[in-house]
Order: sequence, then structure tokens, then C-alpha cells
Amino acid sequence: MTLHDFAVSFFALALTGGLILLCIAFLLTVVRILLGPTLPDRVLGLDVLTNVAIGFIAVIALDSGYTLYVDVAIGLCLVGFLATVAFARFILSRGKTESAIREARVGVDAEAGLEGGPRP
Amino acid sequence: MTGIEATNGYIALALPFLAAALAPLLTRVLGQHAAWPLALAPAAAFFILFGAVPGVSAGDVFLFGFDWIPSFDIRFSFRLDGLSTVFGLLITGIGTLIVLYSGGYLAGHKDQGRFFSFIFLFMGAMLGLVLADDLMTLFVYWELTSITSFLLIGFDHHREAARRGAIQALVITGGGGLALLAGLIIIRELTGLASMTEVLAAGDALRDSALYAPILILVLCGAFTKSAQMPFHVWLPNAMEAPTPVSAYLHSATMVKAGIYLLLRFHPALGDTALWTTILPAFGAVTLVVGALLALRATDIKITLAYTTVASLGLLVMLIGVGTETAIIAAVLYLIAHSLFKGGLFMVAGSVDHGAHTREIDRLGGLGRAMPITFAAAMLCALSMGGVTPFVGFLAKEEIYHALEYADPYYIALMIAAIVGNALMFAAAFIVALKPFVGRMPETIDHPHEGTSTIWLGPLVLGIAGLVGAMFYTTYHQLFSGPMASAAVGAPVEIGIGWVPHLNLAFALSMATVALGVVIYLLSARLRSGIAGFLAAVGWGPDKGFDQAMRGLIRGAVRITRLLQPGQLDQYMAVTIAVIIAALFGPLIYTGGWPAIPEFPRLHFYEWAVFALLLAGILPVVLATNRLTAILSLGIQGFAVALIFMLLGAPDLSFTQFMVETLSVVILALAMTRLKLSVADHRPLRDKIRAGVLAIAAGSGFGLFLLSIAQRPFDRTLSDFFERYSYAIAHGRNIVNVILVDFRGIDTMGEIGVVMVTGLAVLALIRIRVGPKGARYPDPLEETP
Amino acid sequence: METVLSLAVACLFAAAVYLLTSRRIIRMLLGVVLLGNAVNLLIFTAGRIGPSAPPIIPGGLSVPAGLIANPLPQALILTAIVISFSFFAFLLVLTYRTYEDLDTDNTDEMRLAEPEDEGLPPLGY
Amino acid sequence: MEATSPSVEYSLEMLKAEAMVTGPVAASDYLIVLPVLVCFIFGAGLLMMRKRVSQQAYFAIPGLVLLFAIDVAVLLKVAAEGPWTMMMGGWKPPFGIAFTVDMMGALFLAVSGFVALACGIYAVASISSTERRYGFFPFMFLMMGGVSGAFLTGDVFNLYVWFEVLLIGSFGLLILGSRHDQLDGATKYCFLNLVGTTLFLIATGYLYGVFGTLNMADIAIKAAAMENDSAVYIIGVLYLASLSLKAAAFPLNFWLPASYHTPRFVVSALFAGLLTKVGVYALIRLLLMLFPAEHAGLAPVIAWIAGLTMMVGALGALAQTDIRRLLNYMVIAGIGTIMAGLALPQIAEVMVAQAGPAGELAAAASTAAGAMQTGLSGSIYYALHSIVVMTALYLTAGVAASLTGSSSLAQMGGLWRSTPLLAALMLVFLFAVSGLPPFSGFWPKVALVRATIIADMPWLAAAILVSGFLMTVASARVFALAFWRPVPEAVEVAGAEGAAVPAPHPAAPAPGLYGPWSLVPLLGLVVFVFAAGLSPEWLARLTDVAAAGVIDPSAYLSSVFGDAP
Amino acid sequence: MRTIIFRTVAPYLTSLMVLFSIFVLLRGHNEAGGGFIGGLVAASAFGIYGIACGVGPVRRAMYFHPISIAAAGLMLAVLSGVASLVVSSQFLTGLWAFPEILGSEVAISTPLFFDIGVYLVVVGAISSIALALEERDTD
Amino acid sequence: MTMLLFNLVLALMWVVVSGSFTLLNLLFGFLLGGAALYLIREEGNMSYAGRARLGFSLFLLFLLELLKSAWRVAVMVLSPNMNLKPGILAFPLRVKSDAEITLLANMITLTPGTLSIDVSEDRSTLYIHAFDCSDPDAAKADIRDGFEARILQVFR
Amino acid sequence: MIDDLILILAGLLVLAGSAFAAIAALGILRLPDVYTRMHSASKAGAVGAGMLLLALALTADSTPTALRALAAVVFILLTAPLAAHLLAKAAYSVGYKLGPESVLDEMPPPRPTNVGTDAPNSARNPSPQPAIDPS
Ligand code: NA
Ligand code: NA
Repeated sequence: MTLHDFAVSFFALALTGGLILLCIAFLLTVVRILLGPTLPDRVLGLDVLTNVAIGFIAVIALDSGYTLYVDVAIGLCLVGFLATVAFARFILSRGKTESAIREARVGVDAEAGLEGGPRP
Repeated sequence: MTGIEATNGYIALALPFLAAALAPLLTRVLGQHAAWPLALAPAAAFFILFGAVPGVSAGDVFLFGFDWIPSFDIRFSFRLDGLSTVFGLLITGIGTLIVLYSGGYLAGHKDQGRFFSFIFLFMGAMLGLVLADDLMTLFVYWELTSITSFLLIGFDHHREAARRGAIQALVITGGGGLALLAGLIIIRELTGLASMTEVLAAGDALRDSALYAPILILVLCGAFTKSAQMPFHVWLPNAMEAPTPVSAYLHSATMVKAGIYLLLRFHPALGDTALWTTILPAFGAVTLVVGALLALRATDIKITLAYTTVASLGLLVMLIGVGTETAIIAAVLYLIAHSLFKGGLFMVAGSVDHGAHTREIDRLGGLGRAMPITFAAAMLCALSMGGVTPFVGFLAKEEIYHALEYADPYYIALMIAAIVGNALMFAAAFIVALKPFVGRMPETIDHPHEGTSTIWLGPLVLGIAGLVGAMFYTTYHQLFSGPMASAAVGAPVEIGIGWVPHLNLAFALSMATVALGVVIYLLSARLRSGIAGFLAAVGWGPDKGFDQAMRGLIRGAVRITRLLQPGQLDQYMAVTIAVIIAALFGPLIYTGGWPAIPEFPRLHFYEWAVFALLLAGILPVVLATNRLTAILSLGIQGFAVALIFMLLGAPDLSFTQFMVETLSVVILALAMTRLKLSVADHRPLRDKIRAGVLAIAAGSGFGLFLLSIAQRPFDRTLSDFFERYSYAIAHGRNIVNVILVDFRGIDTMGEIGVVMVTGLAVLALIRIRVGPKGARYPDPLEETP
Repeated sequence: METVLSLAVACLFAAAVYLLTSRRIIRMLLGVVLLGNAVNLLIFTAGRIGPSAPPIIPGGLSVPAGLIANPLPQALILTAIVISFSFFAFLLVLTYRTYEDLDTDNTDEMRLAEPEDEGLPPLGY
Repeated sequence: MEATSPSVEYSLEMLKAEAMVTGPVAASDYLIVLPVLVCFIFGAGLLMMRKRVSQQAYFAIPGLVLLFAIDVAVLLKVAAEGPWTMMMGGWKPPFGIAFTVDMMGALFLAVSGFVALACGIYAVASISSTERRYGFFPFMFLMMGGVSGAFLTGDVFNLYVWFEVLLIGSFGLLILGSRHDQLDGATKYCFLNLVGTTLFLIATGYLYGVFGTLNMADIAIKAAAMENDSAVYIIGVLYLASLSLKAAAFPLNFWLPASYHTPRFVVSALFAGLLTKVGVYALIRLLLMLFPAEHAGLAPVIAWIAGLTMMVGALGALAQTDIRRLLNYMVIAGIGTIMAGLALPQIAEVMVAQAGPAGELAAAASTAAGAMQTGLSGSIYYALHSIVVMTALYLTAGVAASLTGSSSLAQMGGLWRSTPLLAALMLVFLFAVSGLPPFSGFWPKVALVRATIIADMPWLAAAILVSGFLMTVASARVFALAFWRPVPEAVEVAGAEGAAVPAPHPAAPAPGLYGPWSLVPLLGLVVFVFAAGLSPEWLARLTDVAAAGVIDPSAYLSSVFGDAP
Repeated sequence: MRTIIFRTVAPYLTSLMVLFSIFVLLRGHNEAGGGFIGGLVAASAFGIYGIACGVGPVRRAMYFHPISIAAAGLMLAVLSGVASLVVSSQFLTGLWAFPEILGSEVAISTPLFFDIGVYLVVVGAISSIALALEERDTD
Repeated sequence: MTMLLFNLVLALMWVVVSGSFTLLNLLFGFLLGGAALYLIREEGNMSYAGRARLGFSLFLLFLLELLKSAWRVAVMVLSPNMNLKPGILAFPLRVKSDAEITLLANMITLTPGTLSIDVSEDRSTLYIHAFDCSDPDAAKADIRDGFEARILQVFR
Repeated sequence: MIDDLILILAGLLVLAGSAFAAIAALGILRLPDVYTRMHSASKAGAVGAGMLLLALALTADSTPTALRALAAVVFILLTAPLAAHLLAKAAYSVGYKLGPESVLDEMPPPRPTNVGTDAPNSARNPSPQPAIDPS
């Protein structure tokens, strides 16, 4: 096996391995997003999902040879950041945590902020 | 007709409309005296038509017209024969008198100009109706009479009764008109006959057609509603809400005769069948008797007259239904006579009202001294109506009894109806024409007075005309009734009846009628209370029925509308989706365009993973009770879609999808910052089931159809073209972008239009607020430098 | 691939319909987004899934080197994405304003344009 | 940015000859895009000057005049020369987007320009400065751009785009004012219409999947070659569903009565005139012209839709208290009537099938074709009439409401006495909408009844007549209650049940609308109503040509592909 | 959001992103990108700027009202289509010129202006939406 | 002057990113960069020299610390029982300018085990979340002597 | 030769980057509270994506593409700490508590901000976890 062959097959293997890891990463982040329990947790999940997607795009670009996909990755960087910023802003302006909302709900019932936490 | 004569015809047709246009102006300038110049219009039309009489009486038929709507094969054409010419003469002649009468009657009325306009419009419509040859021309005028009578009846619109009368007339005659339209169109499309002339020339074509019965019934619907046959008669008495000149005009010469005209017109083509001789006499006889009884019952002399009109119309329909030559002659004679005396009597009633300020028969009496001319005119008309010789009414009544004198149960029944009806009408005539003028004048009447010349001129002329017509009956028959009857029979007829009574059965019956009439007149008060009592006991009538029908219609409409338009978006949406599902599955099942069962797809594991990611995103969006989970999951599925696009070679799409999806989630979250959404946000199980069923059906429908399409061969010509010329001509390597800005640039132009408007619309939504809240958000434009 | 995509489209449509028939506008909004994605994937699939080479002509050539993905559906979808995003933004703000002013996101309770307690129209004349 | 230059001039020319429409374009050919361009340019221009609220009208009205003039010029050109096509970007058909205008498109275009002008003039007095600042005129221009584009385009996907343009423009107009009932109405309108438009896009996606093309002429040719294809049939049904929603045909008409009465009167007027008719137009274009065979199969369904729509509309009109909501239903009834004419072509098939051997066959087919043409011509005529009359009715009702301070039939009154001209106009429009002669609605109705009778669908003819009758009743009631009746003093409540007395409609424009800004457009509209009623031939001839062009689209096709496609 | 850290970085981030958006716009004709995506990137940039520093600075930064920018973009797109009238070709026909500026050939074309129009419309409209929403939030 | 330099940096980045190394493109990039900077003209308050050094000397440090940090996180996440003693430290700041505070905060975030949460209103304290708060004073000292000192060196 | 080595290096980067990404994902799943999870997201996540982009830059077929990949890396590094900071600040000022295993909180309790319009004060968390030792 020449170095070249090794390099090529190692690279191919790395790509497969990378894709497997990234798929696992997708799964795990999705679980966090769905589990929450708090809004910041979910936002964090989305942030990681963005990063994983960026990585996924990079690997697919390597795999398929269409390196121009890097532009998509850049775009995702931008909006990923925007999303996190916006959600941070959202958390801040909502001004309440889920538990606070739940407490308020017990008292007032009808009105509360955007609902939070998972349901029992 | 030669060209000049056709021009004259058009002029005659146009004159009333011209007068209608001028009336408001003239009235403003001349006040009530405007009646004189305005009356010139119908008078001129009268003389123009009169010019056709010699030819017509010799059996000529004058046709003129032009292609109105060649695309629809519709002509604007007219036919002057005996029937239409005499009708036209009645309309314009009586019309002239009515106009003059209106000048006096409504003197000083602030809307007199408007009134003149309406009555001229009506006159023009009526004239066009009787002269029309093309079936559609006829119908246009027909409906015009409905519209204009709506305006005339509702003239005193501040009174609810007037509005009701107007609506009732429009509803009944308009409804009948639509039936007539259907009938005419069927005639037209079934037989190709487009005009009266063609219909009359076609012989038995209509009678033999398969659709004879529907045609007849539809035409009769039109005629009966217009001519106030039971039970459609209700609108006519209620139309008395109109000013008296209108009543005189509508209910003597014109509108109500439109139906009679139609029957006479169609008699040669549709008549003399079992259906015809059954339906018409039946309706006519009932209408005659009931109308006459109701006339007796009324206390308002205008109403009395109105019901006698109903009765007369019944008599006419009955005669036309009998359809023999004599019967048609009788009908024609009665029609002319009725036009003259009834027009006169209505005007008399108006004069009485005008002079004594009441129309209640119990409060009238002794006016003869104060209003001698009116009294004279009234007597002339009443004698004609009563069938006393030497008036035209006598000629008619004689001929009627001639027409019915057959020893046959059918004719005997009709004869009895005729005698009873005539006797009642005789009594009614004198109740109106005699009772107010003789006897003691009630004290309630203050300063009764004769009206101006315009007011008494009309009835007087009509009364005298009735006398003159009978006196010179040969000329009368030769010029008017003969040609008219010939046209209605469809063959030349001779009329011999004269004012000199002959001792025969008819005369005897006439005498009997008069005798019976006198008795009824004398017993009228008692009869009146008797009928009134009977009606009160019944407690219901078609008039009440009309209100009930209207209310029922509206209530039913409300019920249906509320059912169909419940005001709830989710129901609207569910129905919409259901329709879409039906639109998918209906034809799929009907045509059997199911996809073939696909083989198991071979995908890379990471492709599966992306699809799994998609599913992992979709499910929580649907199922999560927590909205934020749903929103973030929306982001997940959006990312998955973007990744799918990337895996399948669509970087631009992927790029855009990532951006758009993230932005969607972001603004969704931003906008929801302030929403204090209610917590109790569960979907009832029933809703879930409904939504689930719809969802599964819609999803599988779209998916299956997509699969079946994807299994077909594909024509890639367009894309090949784009690939070929994208760089070579459009200088772009990104084919997608070249499609967007060049190949299909105008799509993009529209698209950015959407984007721009969205920005503006959102701005408008956020900035414009109702109420004090708005003050908190000043327009930022004020702040910008 | 078309099979899986058809399935994905079916799922997206089903989810969209499920949400659109809800009484809560927020859910309906989510449905609108899903509907947009469903349609985009539908158009993409209708244009057939061929080679996954992006439709970009490499430098130096004047036509694509080999087979490429069908560019036309991509362009159509781009237009559709933009439009559906615009509509989504509009609907979102509309919902937001509606909620602000009407105090509900339940469409059953929004009965201002078609009030529930309407009387009969005048039955007289 | 890459600097590229054509290496060999000459080969580029050759390629261009291959791919592009060669030869110079006459300036007059540009007429076909000008309606859209004028709308976009004026819309964008007005937006750029949106701060100068008071001056907007000085630009908007000339813009609308220009639009109408162009529309008329297009109509005249089509009448003189037949259909013509411009390929956007100069790409050969079917590769570029074709703008093709035939008589039907030109007629719709001209009438839409007409009512837009009327509404624009009316808006000068009735739209507040806040609403102008937030884009009344730009919304209107963009919406008109969408409407014009829809009438002109010869590309299915492009039609979708124009639908969206007009839809978003209508959204903007609908919410302008942000009153509460407006928000509610807009919510329903927006969601349901979005679903409808999306369905259109879905059908277009499928269509592309089947034909691989989006050009209408191309599709027509390809569809003719593949009759009885189930996919095409389904696509036809999907288009029918989506366009029925756009046209507010039963049972997809909910959005209209839920929303049309909520914005400003002038906006309702514009909507009532145009939006639903665009749906009808597209239905004719797509279903009748592109898929005649599929349409023949669907004709019975359309007949049912038409009949029920008429009934729902007419009964709905009877059930309303508020004059605007009443008018909403009249729009629907009108749509039903129009659809009746689209239900006919089935008989071509039926009659040919029923006709005996050889000789009769041709005769039967020609009768059938005659019915189709009469019916379609009647539909187009009726649609044009409906555009004008519905606009006019809402505008007139707007003035009436501004004078009486209410749009409720229970509260309006006295207008016949106080403003006879307005009342007379209202009366004419009401009679016209009821289809009474001698106004514009009568002749198409006659044509439709004739066609349905030829087609042996007496019940449909009856439905047309009965709905006309119910509309007459509703019209007479409106006139009697709102115009004849004196102003109710302590609003007398009609009916034993005691009708609720709604508060004055807040959307009623301020008093003082009765003036030249409102009467001039109304008088303009009434001229059409009379012209199309008293002397209908000019219009009938045009609609006949339009209908013939749909039934036999060869002129349309050859304008796209040249004489030898 | 009142944080020194974000406010310090955001402006530079914004200008970087705007630059990137122009890059995406200009090269969209040849590679992934184009007016729409570019516009979205720029609008996102202004969004970040707005969140970090408030709406006022963004409005001042854009100078024109965003909606006017969008309108100008639409106008530009339409006019770049009308340009083909001048050379008597069909509407929207791409016109290309390859002038040499400072030694390098530059492609100037109506599709380019068209795409710039798209960019401006998207920037204007989306920023307008974002700013309007943001303004409501911060009061 | 500051702006001019940053503008030049932007122009260079433009040339790099767009991949066309021509004078025209540089000019174009400069123009575009200028336009982009014009948008944020209100914010230019950093010193010229500061940015120059910031650009070059601290960047590598960033990278290195980042890698270490990621590794630490990885090890911790993968360890079977995470022995955490997390908490929030209040770190008294010596650096004062916006740029310095920002830089410090971001570096702290990217260094192992710490994450900047906020700066107090009076800019005197930086609140830091740390994985290991068993000895807060030592942690603070680490930062004070490490990053903060280096930043002060670079900037002053 | 050089190309092969670069390829191997790229392969290693791919593996490492993917691993970091997966670890970041695992981290946010395993770590106890939002603040500790932020460490994982902002560091491992950013490094993971960065490494993968670096791998892309190494093997890219054209310089501009490679430079763009590097630019993306820079951008990630620029924004990752910022994002973490913003999220952490927001979470803390709104009152999200530290996890129970936390040992220290020297940050003053969040004061009610005026941003969230009508958040009643009673509904806020008056102070962080009382279990914390205020050393
Ligand atoms: Na686009
Ligand atoms: Na693009």
C-alpha cells in the first residue's frame, strides 16, 4: 500500500467515521432540544445543532468534492449566530423563567408568559 | 314600413324617453304647466301610430328594426299589426290624458318632475313592450315595466305601505318575468324562432314541440303575474299606494294588460290546446269572481276599482282561454272598453280624493253638485263598465255572452262565473261612480271642488270615447277591434256587434246581469260586511301569505347562511382541506392513477439520518404541548430540509433554506415575546381525531400522487436548454441564478414585489393602531434626519 | 430517492394539515411553515432526483461537465421559498397584532368580523 | 466578479439565433409588459415618496390613468391584430417566460384598469393620511401589478407569482387601519387564501413533473397529445379546487364573507371587483384552454359548484343586515353565475356521443360548440360586468354609509330624498347586479341561460334565474330600506324577534365623501353599466372573440410558437 | 441588549457581514449566492446590529427608510429590465458590457443590476420588518 | 485613521475572499469596506494601534487556549462521573476600555473551564462561570496573572 | 506526497472535528445545568465545526474556497464566545438557577428588568439557589 493509497483510504474512512459521529451528534442535540428543560437549554441545543450542521456540510463537501458548499456553511455560521443572539434577547425580554411562569400560573391561571418546561 | 315610417316608429318609441329626460327640467321651469308641453310627446306618438291604422286595418303588418346584438342573434325589432297598434294607441292616448291629469293632480308636489320622468319611462317601456317583435326586445321592455312600476308604486316612499307595494309588485312581476324569460329562451333555442313574427308564422311548431307544456307554463307565469291572476293578484291592490294617475295608468291601459297582451299575442301559436283551454279559463274564472267579490268588500274606492281590475283581467284571461273566435273578439272588445272606462274611473276616484280628501266610500256622498263634470265623466265610464248600451262596454258584454252561450258544462260554468262577476262589477262601478256624487254630503267633507281642467279632462274624454266608440261601432270595429282581434285570432275576423240590442240569449243575460248588479248595489253595505266577516274568519290571504313568504325566505336564508358560514376559521379550514382531499382522491380513485409499488430505496446512512432528522423535527412540531419546543423543532426540520437540498445538489436552495428557516424561527420567537398566551392550550380529542384524519388523508394523497408522477418519464428539455445557454449567452455559471435573474427573471420581479409589499404591510400592521395605544408608537419617519 | 422524498412530503403535508386545522393561530403558523417546506420538496421531487452535482458550470467550461441536478425546480423553489417566507412573516405579525388587540390566539374567539349574536335582518319593508 | 468575454463573437451570434427570439421588437409590443411595469414603477415610486402624503395622489391618479390607457391600448391592439406574445428575456418559447395576451386577457385587463382608476379617484377623498403613509397607493399599485400580470402571463408558474403579488397587495390593503374586525377578517382571509395559493403551487409542481414545461401554450399542445391521462386529470381537479377557492366558489367561499366587509369601502370595492375574477380568469385559462378534455369530464362538477354558489350567494345576500356583508354575498352569487358558463363544454362530448351517424354528428358538434361559445362568452361578459358593478356597488354603499354614518340596513335611510343622484346610481347598480335589463348584467345572463338550455341543463338555467330573482328581492330590500325609507328615528327594529341593532360600522368613511371624488368614478362606472346594457354589441363581439380564442386556442398558440409550432 | 461585550463587537461584525453579503450578491451569478441570499445576510447583519445597539443607530446607519431602500431596489430591478427597450429587444433581455477598468475586464450587465435590485429589496423589506418588531419590543 | 486601517483590512479580506487579486478588485473592496464601515460610523472609538496589535498578537493565543479548552471539556464530558464544582466568580477588572474588556471576556470564555457571563454596570467586575470553583481565589489569580496581564501588556 | 500528507491531516481533522462535535452534543446532554452545558457548546462545538472547516480548507480545489473556509473558521471563533456570553447573561439575569451541585455564586441576584413588560415581580426568582454556599 503506497502512502497515496493509504491517504485516500484513510481519508475515505475518516469521512465515513466523521459522518457517523455527526449523525450521532445530530441525534443527541435533538434529544436536548426536545428535553429542554429550560429555554436556554433548547437554544443551546439549537446552537450546537448549527455547529454540527456546519461540520456536516463541510464533510459532505469533502465527500462529494463540491467544495463550494463552504458558502452554505458560512451562511449557516451567520444565521446560527443570529439565532442565538435573538433567542438570548428573547429570553431576556420575556423576563421570566419557566418555573416562575408555572408559579404565576398557579395563582392567576389564565395568563402567563409563553409556556415553558415539559409537561408531566 | 318604408324607411321614413320606420324612422317614425323609432320616434314614437323614443318620444316617451325623451320626455322622461326633459321632464325634471321642464317641471322646474314651468311647474305643473309642464304637463302641457310634455303631453305633446305621447300625443305625437299617438298620431304617429294612428298613421299606421289604415294600413293595419287593411291587414298589413309593419316590421322595422335593426340588429341589436348580432353576436347573440338579438334584434331590436318591432311589429305593428292590429294587436300592437291598438295597444300602442291606448297606451299613448290614455297616456296623454294621464300626463295632463298628473299635471293637475300633483300640482305643486316637490317631486313632480321626477314623477313625470317615471311615468314617461313607464310609458316608453309599455309602448316598446307591445310593439316589440324580437322576443328579447319584448322581454327587455317587459322587465322595464316592472322596474318603472317599482319606482312609481314606491313614489311615496316615506310610507312603508308604498315601499311594501313596490317590493311586492317587483317581486311578483319580476319573478314571473324570469319565468317568461326562460320560456322565451326555450322557444328561441328549441325552435329557432327569434321574433313574434316568426313565432306567428310557424304555425303549430310550438304546439307540436316536446317542450310545449313547459313553454306554456313559463309564459303563463309571466302573463299571470303581470296580469294579476289569483293568487298573484295581491300586488295590484297594494300598488294603489302609488299616486292616482299611476293607478289609473297602470291598472287601466297598461301594465296589467301586458299579460293579456302576451296571451293574445301567443294565442295563435300556443292556444287552442287542452292545456290552454283548461288552465286559462280556470284561473280566469276564479280571478273574476274572487276579484269582483273583493271589490265589493273594499271601502276605499281606489281599492274597489283595483279589485274590479283584477276581476276584469280574470274575465279577459278566461275569454282568451276559451279561445274561440267569438271569445277572442269578446276579449278584445272588453279589453278596449276596460281601458277606457277603468282609466276614466281611476281618474274620477283621484278627483274625488282630490276634491273631498277621502276615498272612503262611507264618507263620500253628495259631491255631484260641487263636481258636476267629474260626476258626468264618472257616469259615462260607469255605464260603460256596467255594460249599458250605447257604450263600448255593452258591445263587449254582449259578445262575451255570445262567446259562452253553449250548452256544455264547461261553458255553463264559465257563463255563471261571467254573469256573477259582471254583476258584481256592475255594482262596483256604480258604487264608485254614483255613490260619492249623490245623496247627502257628509260633514267631514270640507269645501269640495272641481279640479282644474287637466283633472276633469281625462275622465271626460275617456268616458266620451266609450260612448263614441259604440255609437260609430262600424268604424270602431274596422279600425280598432277588428284588426286587433284578427291579430289575436291569427286570421281575419269580422265583428258585427253594435250598440243596438238584439233580443237574443246574450241580451237576456245582459239584462239579468244588470238586474243582479242593481240588487247587489243596493245590498252592497250588507254584502260588504258579509265578505269582510268571512275574510276575517279565514284570517289569511295571499297578501298576508306574501309577507309570510318573504319572512320565511329571509329566515331560511339566515339559517342556511349561518350554517354555511359559522364564523370559525378551523371549520373553514377543515372543509377546505376536505375539499382538497376529495380533489386528490376522487380522480385518483376514478381514474386509477395509483403509483406502482416502489422498490426499497437505497440511500447512504447519512441520508437516512437526515430524513430521520426531518422526522424528528416534524413530530414535536405537531405533538409538543410546549410551543417553544414546537418552534425549535420547526428549526430542526427546516435544517433537515436544507440538508436534503444540499445532499441532492442544490446549494443555493440549501443556503436559502438555512437562512430562511432560521430567520423564521427567530422572528417567530421575537414576535412571541409579548404574547401572554393562554396556558390551557390543549386540543380536544375530537379535534385531534378530525385533524388527524384530515392530515393522514391529505398527506397520503399528496405523497401517492407525487410518487406516481415521479415514476413517469420526464421531459428535461427546459433544463437542457438552460444548461446549454446559461454560460454561453447569459454569462453565468450558476444556472439557478441565471434562471432567476435572466431566463425567468420576471418571476423574480414579481417575487421581490411580494417581499417589498410584505415589508410595507408589516410596517402598517405594527404602526397603525386603533385607539390611544397608537400614540405610543410615533412614526419613526418623523425622527429620521 | 423519490420514494423517500414522497414519504417525506407526505409527512410534511400531514403535519401541516394537522396544524392548520387547529384553533390556535400559533399552531397554524407552524403549519404554514411546514406547508411551505412540503411544497418545496414536492416541486423538487416532481423535477426528478437525478445526479447530485450542483447545477454550476465549472470554470473553464461553457456547459456542465457531466450530468447535473435539475436547475429549474431549484429556481422555482427559490422563488417559492422567498414568497412563502414573506407570507409567513406577514402572517406572524398579523397573528401578533391580532393577539395584542383581540387578546386571544383562539380563532373560535375571534368573532368580530362575523359576530355570533347577530340578529335577523329587518323583516319589514 | 469574474470578467468574462465572449471569445468568438460570431459563435455567440449563432448561439443566440438558436436560443433567442431574434429581430427587433417594436415599441408597441412593449405594451404587453407595460401594465405590470407601470404598476411596479408607480408602486415603488410612491413608496419612495411615502413621507409626502399629501402629494401622493398627484402621482397615483396619473399613474392609474396611464395604466388604464395602456390597458385600453392593449385591448385595441389585440382587437386589431389578434393575440401577441413577448418572450421575457428574449428566450425562445417555451424556455423563457411568455407574456401572451389574447382577447380574454385584454378584456379583463382593460376592465380591471378601469375599476382601479375609479377606486383610485375615490380613494383620494376616502383614505386618511395615515393610511396613505402606510402604503395605500403602493399596495394598490402592487396589487394591480399582480392582477395585470395574472391576465398577461402565459406561464403557469409565473401566474402563481402574480397570484402571490396580488394576494400580498390585498393583504396590505385589507389590514390597513388595523381595526379589530379587520384583524379578524384578515386572519381568515389570509390563512385560507394562502392555502388556496399553495394548492395552486402544488398543482403547478405536479404539472411540471408531468409535462416538464410551464409554458401554457406548450402545455396545451402536450396535453392535447395525451388525453385520458389520470395525472393530468388530477392536476385539473387540483386547479379547479384552488381556483374555486380564489374565485370564492362554493364550498370554498368562506373567506370572502368573513373578510370583505372589514376594510375600507374602497378596498372592498377593489377586491370585490377584481380578486375573485382573477380566479375565474385563471380557471378559464387553465382548465378550459389547457385541459379541454379534462374539463369536459369535470363539467358536471362545475355545474354543481356553479348552481350551489349562486344559491349560497343569493340566499346569503338576503340574510344580511349590513349592506357590505350583503354585497359580499352578491359577489359570490356573481361568481356562481360566471361559473355556470364554464360548466357547459361537456355537451360537446355528450352530444357527439349521443348524435347518430355521420351527418348528424357534425351538426351536433357544431351546436355544442355554439353552446360552449355562447356560454363562455356569457361568462366572460358577466365577469366583466360583475367587476364593474360590484366595485360600483361597494363604492356607492361607501358614500351612503358615510352620509348616514352606518352601513346597517336597520340604520340607514333617507338617501333617496337627500341625495337622489346617489340613490339613482345605487338603483341602477342594484338592478344591474340582479341581472335586470336594460343594464349590463342582463345580456350575459341571457347568453348563459341560452347556453345551459342548449346544453340540456334546465336546472342550471333555473338556478341562474332563481338566483337572479333572489338578488332582485335583496336589491329591492336594500333600496327600500336604505334609500327610500326615511332615516329611522329611534331605529325601529324590524321583525318580531327583535333584530339586534349593531353599532355604526367604524369603517364607515367620514361624512363628506359625497362629492366629486366619489361621484366622478361612480358616473364613470355607470356609463359602462348602461353601455354594456343598452348597446351590448361592442362588448358581446369582444367576449365572443375571447370565448372563441379559448375554445380554439390556435391563435394563442401560434402567437407563442409562430405559425408552425 | 445592554452588554459592553456585544456592543463592542457587533458593529464590526455587522460591517463584516454586510461586506460578505455584497460578496454573495456579486458572485451569485457564477456560484452559490445571489441577490436574495445576499440581502438576507445583510438584513441579518442589521438585525444583529439592532439587537446590540438599538434600533436608532441602525436607522441612522441605513440613512434612508428601509422601505424606501426596498422601493428603490424594485425600481432598479424593473428599470434594468426596461433597459432592453432601448436596444429594441424583448423585456428583461440581458445586456452585457465588458469594459476594461484599470487593466481588468469587468462584466457589467442588466442581470447584475437586476440582482442588485433584488438585494436592495430584501435588505430593505426584511430590515424594515426586523426593526419594526424590535422597536415594539424595546419601546 | 483607525477607520482607514480597518477599511484597508476589509479591502484585503475582500480580495482574499473573492479570489481575484487585481488592483481593481482591491479598489472595489476598499470602496465596499468603506461603505460597510460608513454604516457603523458612530461606533469608531478604538485606537489605531490597539487594533493592529489585537489583530496579530492575540489571535494565536486565542487558538491555543481554545484547543486546550475544548479538550478539557471533551475529557470531562467523556469521564464516567463528572466531578463538578461549578459556580460563578466575581472577577475585579483592571482593564477599562471597551475593547479590552471585550477581549478579556471572550478569551476567558474560550479558555478552559471558564465562561464570561456579564460585566457589572460600573465595569468594575466580570462575572465568570467556572467548572471548578473549589478555590475561587486561585482561579481569579490565574486569570489576573494570565490573560489580563497579557492584555494589559499588549494594549498599554 | 505533500498532497497525501495533507489528505491524511485532513482525515485526522475530520475525525477530530466530528468527535468534538459529537462530544459537544453529548456534553449538552450530560452536563447538569445550562451554564455548564454552555462550556460544552461554545468550546467543543466551535472547535468541532472549526476543525471540519479546516479540513475542507486543506483539501479545497481552489484558493478562494480554502480562504473562505478559513474565514468561516474565524467567524465561528469570533462569534462562539459572544453567543455563549449573551445566552449566559440572559439566562442569569432572568433568573435561571445554577445547578444544585454548584458551590459558589458571587454574582448579585438579577434585578427585575423592564424589558419583559408585565412580568410580575412576585413571579421572579428573588435569589439564586439558597443551597449555594456564599463563601
Ligand atoms: Na428568487
Ligand atoms: Na442565487
